[in-house]
Amino acid sequence: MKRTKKGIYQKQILSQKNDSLFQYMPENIQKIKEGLGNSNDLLIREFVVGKEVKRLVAIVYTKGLADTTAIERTIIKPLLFEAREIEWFEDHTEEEILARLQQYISTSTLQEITTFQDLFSAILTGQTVILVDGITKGLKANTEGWESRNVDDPTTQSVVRGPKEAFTENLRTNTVLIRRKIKSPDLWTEKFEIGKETKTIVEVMYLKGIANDKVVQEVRNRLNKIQIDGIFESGQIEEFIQDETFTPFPTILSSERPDTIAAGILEGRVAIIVDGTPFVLLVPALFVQFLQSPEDYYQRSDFGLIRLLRYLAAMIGLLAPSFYIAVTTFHQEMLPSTLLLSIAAQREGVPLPAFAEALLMEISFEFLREAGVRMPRTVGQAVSIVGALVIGQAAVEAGIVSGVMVIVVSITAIANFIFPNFNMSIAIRLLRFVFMAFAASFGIFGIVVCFIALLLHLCSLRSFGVPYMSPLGPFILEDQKDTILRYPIWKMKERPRLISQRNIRRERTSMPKPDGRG
Amino acid sequence: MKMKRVLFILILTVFCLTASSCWSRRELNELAIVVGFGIDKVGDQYQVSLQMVNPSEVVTQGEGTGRTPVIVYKEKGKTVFEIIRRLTTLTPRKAFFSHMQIMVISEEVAREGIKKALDFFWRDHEIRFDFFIVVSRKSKAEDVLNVLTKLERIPSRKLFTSLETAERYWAPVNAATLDKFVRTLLAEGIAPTLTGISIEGDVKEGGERENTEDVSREVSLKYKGIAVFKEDRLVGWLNEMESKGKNYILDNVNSTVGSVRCPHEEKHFTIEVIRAKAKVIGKVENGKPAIYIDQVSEANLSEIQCSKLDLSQPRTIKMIESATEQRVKNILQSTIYAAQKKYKTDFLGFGEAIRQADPEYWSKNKQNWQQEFVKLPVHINVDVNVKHTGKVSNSFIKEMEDSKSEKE
Amino acid sequence: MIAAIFIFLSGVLVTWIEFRRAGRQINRKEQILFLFILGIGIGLSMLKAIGVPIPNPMDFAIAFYHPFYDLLIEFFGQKGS
Amino acid sequence: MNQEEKISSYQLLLLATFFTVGSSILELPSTLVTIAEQDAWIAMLLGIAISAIMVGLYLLLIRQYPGKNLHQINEAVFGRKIGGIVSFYLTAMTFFLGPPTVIYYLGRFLSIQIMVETPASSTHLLYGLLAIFAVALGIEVIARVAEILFPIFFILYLGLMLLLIPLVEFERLQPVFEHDFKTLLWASIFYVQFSCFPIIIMLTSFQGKVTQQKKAPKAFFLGNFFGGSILFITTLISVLVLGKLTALFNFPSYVLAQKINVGDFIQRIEMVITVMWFITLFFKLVLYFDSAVVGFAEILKIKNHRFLVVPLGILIIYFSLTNFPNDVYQLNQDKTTWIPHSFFLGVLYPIVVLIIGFVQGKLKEKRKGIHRPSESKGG
Repeated sequence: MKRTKKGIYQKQILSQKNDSLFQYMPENIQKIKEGLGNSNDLLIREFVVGKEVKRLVAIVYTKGLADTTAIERTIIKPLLFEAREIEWFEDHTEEEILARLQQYISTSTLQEITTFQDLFSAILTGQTVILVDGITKGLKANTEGWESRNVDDPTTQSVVRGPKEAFTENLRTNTVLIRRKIKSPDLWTEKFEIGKETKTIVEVMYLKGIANDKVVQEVRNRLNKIQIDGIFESGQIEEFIQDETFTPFPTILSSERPDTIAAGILEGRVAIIVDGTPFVLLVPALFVQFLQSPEDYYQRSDFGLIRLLRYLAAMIGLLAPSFYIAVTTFHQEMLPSTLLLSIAAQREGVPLPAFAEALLMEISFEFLREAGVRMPRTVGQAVSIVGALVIGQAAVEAGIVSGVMVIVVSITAIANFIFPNFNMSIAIRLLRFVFMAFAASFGIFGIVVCFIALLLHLCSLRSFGVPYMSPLGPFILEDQKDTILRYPIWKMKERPRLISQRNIRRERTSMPKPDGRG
Repeated sequence: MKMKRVLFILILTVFCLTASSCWSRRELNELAIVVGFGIDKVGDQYQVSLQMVNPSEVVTQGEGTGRTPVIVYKEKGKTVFEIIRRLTTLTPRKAFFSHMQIMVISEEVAREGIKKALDFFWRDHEIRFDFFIVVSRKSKAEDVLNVLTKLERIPSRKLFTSLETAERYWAPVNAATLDKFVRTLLAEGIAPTLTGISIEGDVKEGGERENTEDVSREVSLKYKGIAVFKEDRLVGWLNEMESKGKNYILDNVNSTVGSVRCPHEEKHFTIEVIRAKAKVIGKVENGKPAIYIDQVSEANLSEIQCSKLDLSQPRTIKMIESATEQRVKNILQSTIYAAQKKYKTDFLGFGEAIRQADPEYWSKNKQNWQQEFVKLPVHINVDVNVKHTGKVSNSFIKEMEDSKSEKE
Repeated sequence: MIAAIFIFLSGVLVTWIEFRRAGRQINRKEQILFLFILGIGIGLSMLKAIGVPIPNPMDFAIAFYHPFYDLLIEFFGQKGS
Repeated sequence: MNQEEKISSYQLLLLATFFTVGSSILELPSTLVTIAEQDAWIAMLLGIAISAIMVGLYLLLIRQYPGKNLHQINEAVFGRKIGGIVSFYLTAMTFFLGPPTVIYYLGRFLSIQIMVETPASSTHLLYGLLAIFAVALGIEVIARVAEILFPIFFILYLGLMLLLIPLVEFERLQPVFEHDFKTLLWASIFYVQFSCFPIIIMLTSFQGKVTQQKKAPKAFFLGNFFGGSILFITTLISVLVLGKLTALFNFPSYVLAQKINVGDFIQRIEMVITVMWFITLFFKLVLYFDSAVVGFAEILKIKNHRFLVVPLGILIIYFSLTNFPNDVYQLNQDKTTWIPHSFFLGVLYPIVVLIIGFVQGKLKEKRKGIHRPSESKGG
C-alpha cells in the first residue's frame, strides 16, 4: 500500500549518499557516522551472531525517534539470545543470510535496503536498520515511536454536541481517527514525502469510486510539484496547492475535527493529512462550507436555521462599520428623525470624522484581539480588562468616539466570532477595512460597487476546478438542501453535485416512520 | 488570472486618490437639522424662518446646559433657495432638510398664492415628502415657529405628531403632505385644502423658555379650521363643522366624535364614528351633471345625557341612528354650501368625480366648470349603523331620573 | 495638467500590465489594435483634461438619426412629447 | 484557460431579466405616465406584447443559425465584406450610444439625488472600472454573480412592492382607456426601445456558450418576459400610488420608496431601491460592454478578445463623460438617436436577415435538389 514517491530533486541532492552499501561493516559504519556528522543521537550497536560461523551484525537507529523498549524486545533480545543458534555457512548467498536473520526478528514489517539513501531515511524516520557484515544489503524494521500528544478536545472548532476528539500531530493517529469513522475498503490513502530536508510525510485520503478522479489526479500533480526544503504545517502545503494566491478567501478547508474531515471524504472530497500538525486539509472547499459547523448536522434539522444567523453575521461583520459610515456621512435622511437626533447628540463634540472614528476603533479592537491570542494565557485577562475599559467607557467619556460607534464595533466584533472557521473570519476582517474606505468616499454607492466587485472576485475563484461559490452561483437546486438551510438528513439523498460527479446517490431511505404508526 | 489582481489594485489606487477629497461628505455634527420651515411675506420679499434642533439639548442623558432645544433663524430675500443659502451667514452649520417635520405658510402668503414658494421643495434632493404643510391663521409663520412647547421638546415635532393623531381621532383637520397638496393642485376638478394653525395666548411670551416651565402659562399652538384654496390662493376658512363635512365627503375620516341633540329634550348624546366610508359618484344624465354622495358609517354610542331614551329597546337605537343621520346630513350640506356658494371653489372633488364618470363630457365642459359647479345638484344619502353602547346599556343618569320619577 | 499627466501614466501602466500578463501569447496585430484603441481613449481624455475643445461625436449621431426620428414622430402624430 | 466559457439556461434567463429591467426600473414610469397618464400600465402591457413578438423573432434567428452569434450570422447572410460592414455599424453604434448612456444615467442619478457635490468623473470612473473588471473576468463569472444577486434583488423588490400596497388607491387608474391606441403605442415604444430591441445584442454574448442549447431560446424569452413583468408591476404601482405626479419626477420609484412607512419602523428605505437599481444597471452596462468586446473581436478577427476590454472600457468612461453636456441634451439625444437606432437594430435588421436567410435557404435547397440531393449538411 505504501508507495514512496520521490521527486527528481531528491535524487540530485542525495547523490553522494546514494551509493549502495559496502560489504565491509566498518566502512558502512564510518559512512553512516560521516553522513550524519557524528550526531549524538545516533546509536549503533554491534553483535556477534552465529553458532559455528560468526558474523558481525549491527543495528542502527536514532535515539528518541525509535521506540527503545520495542527495539530491545523485538530486535536486541532475539539477536542476543536466540540468534546465537543460527547456523551460517560460508557459501550462503546474501538472500539466504538475510532470510535466516529475518526469522528471528519479531517486528511487524521488515524490508530490505540496499542504498545509503534508504538507510538514512529509515534511520531519520525512527526505523531501525540492521546490517550484516559481508553483504551489501541491510534490513529495516519499523520501530517508530516518539513522544506525542494524546487525542484531545478540539481547541479551535468546539461544539456543544458531537464528537470531542481532535487530530494530533501524529499522522498515523490521524489516519486512524478517520479510518475508525469510515470502515470501507474504498478508503484509500496515498503517501507523499515532501520537503528536501524535513521529509514530511503527507498522506492523501479519499473514497475510491466516490471522489472525483480528476480532483485526485490534480491533488497528486500539485503535491508532486512542490519543491521546498521544509514543511511544518498544512498551511504551507495549502499555499502551494491552492488555486489562487492573491485572495483573502481560503479555497482549502482545514479542520482539526475528524468528523468534519470524514464527512467531507464521504461527500467525495479529498483529505490531505500532513505529519506534524493536527490540521487536516480538505479539497475542494467551497465558500458555503466555511459557514457550516459540524454541529449543524448533529442538532435537530430545524435548528439548521442557525446557519442563516451565520450568513447574517457574515454580512454584519463585513458591512456594519461601513454602513454606519455611509449613513452618518452621506445618507442622514435614511435614519428615523429620533434616531438621527440621538446619534447627532452623541457625535456633538467628537473631533474626528466618522471614518477616522471607525478606523480608530476597529484598529484598536484588532490590536486587542491579536494581543489576546498571542499573550500568555495568564496575562490575557488583564488585556481584556484594559481593552474593555479603553475601548468602551474611557473613549466615550473622553469624547473621542461616540457611543454608537462603540456599539457598532462591538456588534461587528461579535459577528466576527461566529464563524466556525477561523480562515473565513480573517478574510472578512480584512475586507471590512476596504469596505469602510469605499463607504467613506462614495457612501452606499461605494459599498454596492465594492460588494459587486467582491462577488465577481468570489465567483471567479475555483477550488480544484469547482466553482467556489457553488451551489449559489452556479445555482444548483438539489444542493440547496444543505447550503443556507439544512434539510432533514433523510431528505439529502444526493451528494454535492460538483464535488462527486459519479455515484451521486447517498442511498438512503425515505422518512423513517416509527412502527405501528403506518 | 493575474489580471484580476492587478485590476483590483488599480481600482484601489483610484479610490485612494478620490477618497482624499470625499466631496459629498457631511459629518453629523456639521449639520443643522431643520425641523420646521416658515414662509412669511415682508414687503414684496419672502421671509424664511428655519427652526433648527440643538441635538444635545433634546437628547439629554445628564442635565442640559439650559439652552433652548431649538433655534429659529430668519432671513429675507427674493427666492426661497437664495434665502436658505444666505442663512449660512447666520447659522454656524449647513442646514439639512431631510428631517423636516412641518412647514408653516403664513395666511398672507397663502392668500397671494403659494406655488412660487413651493418649487424649491419640489426640486431639492434633500426634501422628502413626509412633512405636513399648515397655514398659520392670523399670525406670522415665524411666530408659530417661535413658540416653545411643553410635552415635546421640539415644537415642530409636536405639531407633526399632534396633527397625525388629530387626523386619526378627530376629523376636522387635514394633514396634507407636499405631494398630496401638489397632486390636488394639479388635478383638474379638485382644489387643495390645508389645515390652519393659530397661536393661543400672547405671541411674545411663546418664545421664552419659561413657557416650557410654567404649567399655567397659556401660550400654545392649536389647529383650527381648514383653509380652502382656489388654485394656489387661499380664499377662506372652513369652520369646524364644515371641515368635518369636508373630510366626511372626501373619505378622510378614520374616527371622529360628534354630539347629537337628543330627541324630545335639550340634552345631547355623543356618537363615536369607528369607520366611515363615503363615495362621491358623478353622473351625467341627459347632459346634466349631478353628484351623488353615499355616506355609510359605523358608530358606537359613547356618551349619553338623555333621560327619556331607553337603551334596552331596539327602537331607541333606530331613533338614535336617524337623529345621527340627520345630523351628519346637516354637516355635509353645510360643507357643500360652503363650497358652492360661500367660496365657489371645488375642494370636494366633484369635478374629478364627473371626469371619472364621463371623460367626454368633462373634456367638453371643463372650461366653464366654474359656472357648472356652483349650480351642481348634490344628492346626499347617509346611513349610520350604531353597533355598541359601551360597557353599560342604560346610563346611570336615566336610572336616577327613573327612580326620581318613581318616587314622585 | 496634472490630471492629463495622471491619465497618461495610467495608460502606460495599463499597457505595461497587459503586455506583461499576456507575455508571448499576443500577436503583433493584437498589440497594435490594443495600442491604437487605448491611444484614442487616453489621447481624448488627456485633451479633455487639458481643456482642448473636442467636437462631440454625439452631435453627428443626432444629425444622422434625426430624419428617421422625424419620420417616426410624423407616423405617431406626437409633437414635442 | 477561459476558452470554454459555459453558462446555463437559468443563468441566461437571469441575465435577460436584468438586461430588460436595466435602468428602466427607476425611470420608465415617469416617461410612460408623461405620455399615457393613468393608462401607462396599459402601454406597458402593450410593450410586453410587442417585445414578446420581437423576441420571438430573435428566436427564429437563433433557430435558423444555431450556435452562431450575431456577427457570424451576418457573415453567413451578407458575405464577408458587407457582413463585416453591417456588423461594424451595429456594434460601433451600439457601443457608442449604449454603455456611455447607462453610466451617464448612474452619474445623473447620483448627482441629483444622493451625492450632489461629487464630480461625475469619479463616479463614472468607479463604475466603469467595475464594468471593466467584470468583463475581463468573462460572461461566465458575470452569470454566476447574476445568480447570487438575483434572489437579493427579487426579495428586495417584492418587499418594496408589498409595503407599497397600503398606499394604493384604485381611483387613480380611472378613467381607463382615456387615450387612443396610437398614444399608447408611442408610450410603449419607450419601453421596448430600452428593454426589448437592444436585447438582440445579447445574442453576441451567449450564442454558442449555453450548455443546454435547446433550452436557451425559452430561457431568453422568459427572461425578457419576466423583466417586463417586473417593470409592469412597478409602473402599475407607481400609477396607483403617485398617480399623475409620476410624470413630474425624474425617478418616480425612488419617490415611491420614500413614501413607505410601516409603523414608524420601516421607513426612509429609499436606499433599497437605489441599491436594486445599481445592480440592474450594472448588468445592463456589463452586457452591452461584453457584447461590444466580443463583437469587435469577431469583426477584427481576434481570438483573444480579453485584450480589448481595457481600451474599450476607457473609451466608454470617456464617452460617458463627454457625450452629454447636460440632462436636457441627453433626454433629447435619447429620443432622437436611440429610438431610431434601436429600431434599426431590433426590428429592421433581424427582419432583413431573416428574409435574406430564408430566400438563400430556398435557393440552396433548389440547387441542391437538382444537382446533389445527397449533400444536406452544407450551409
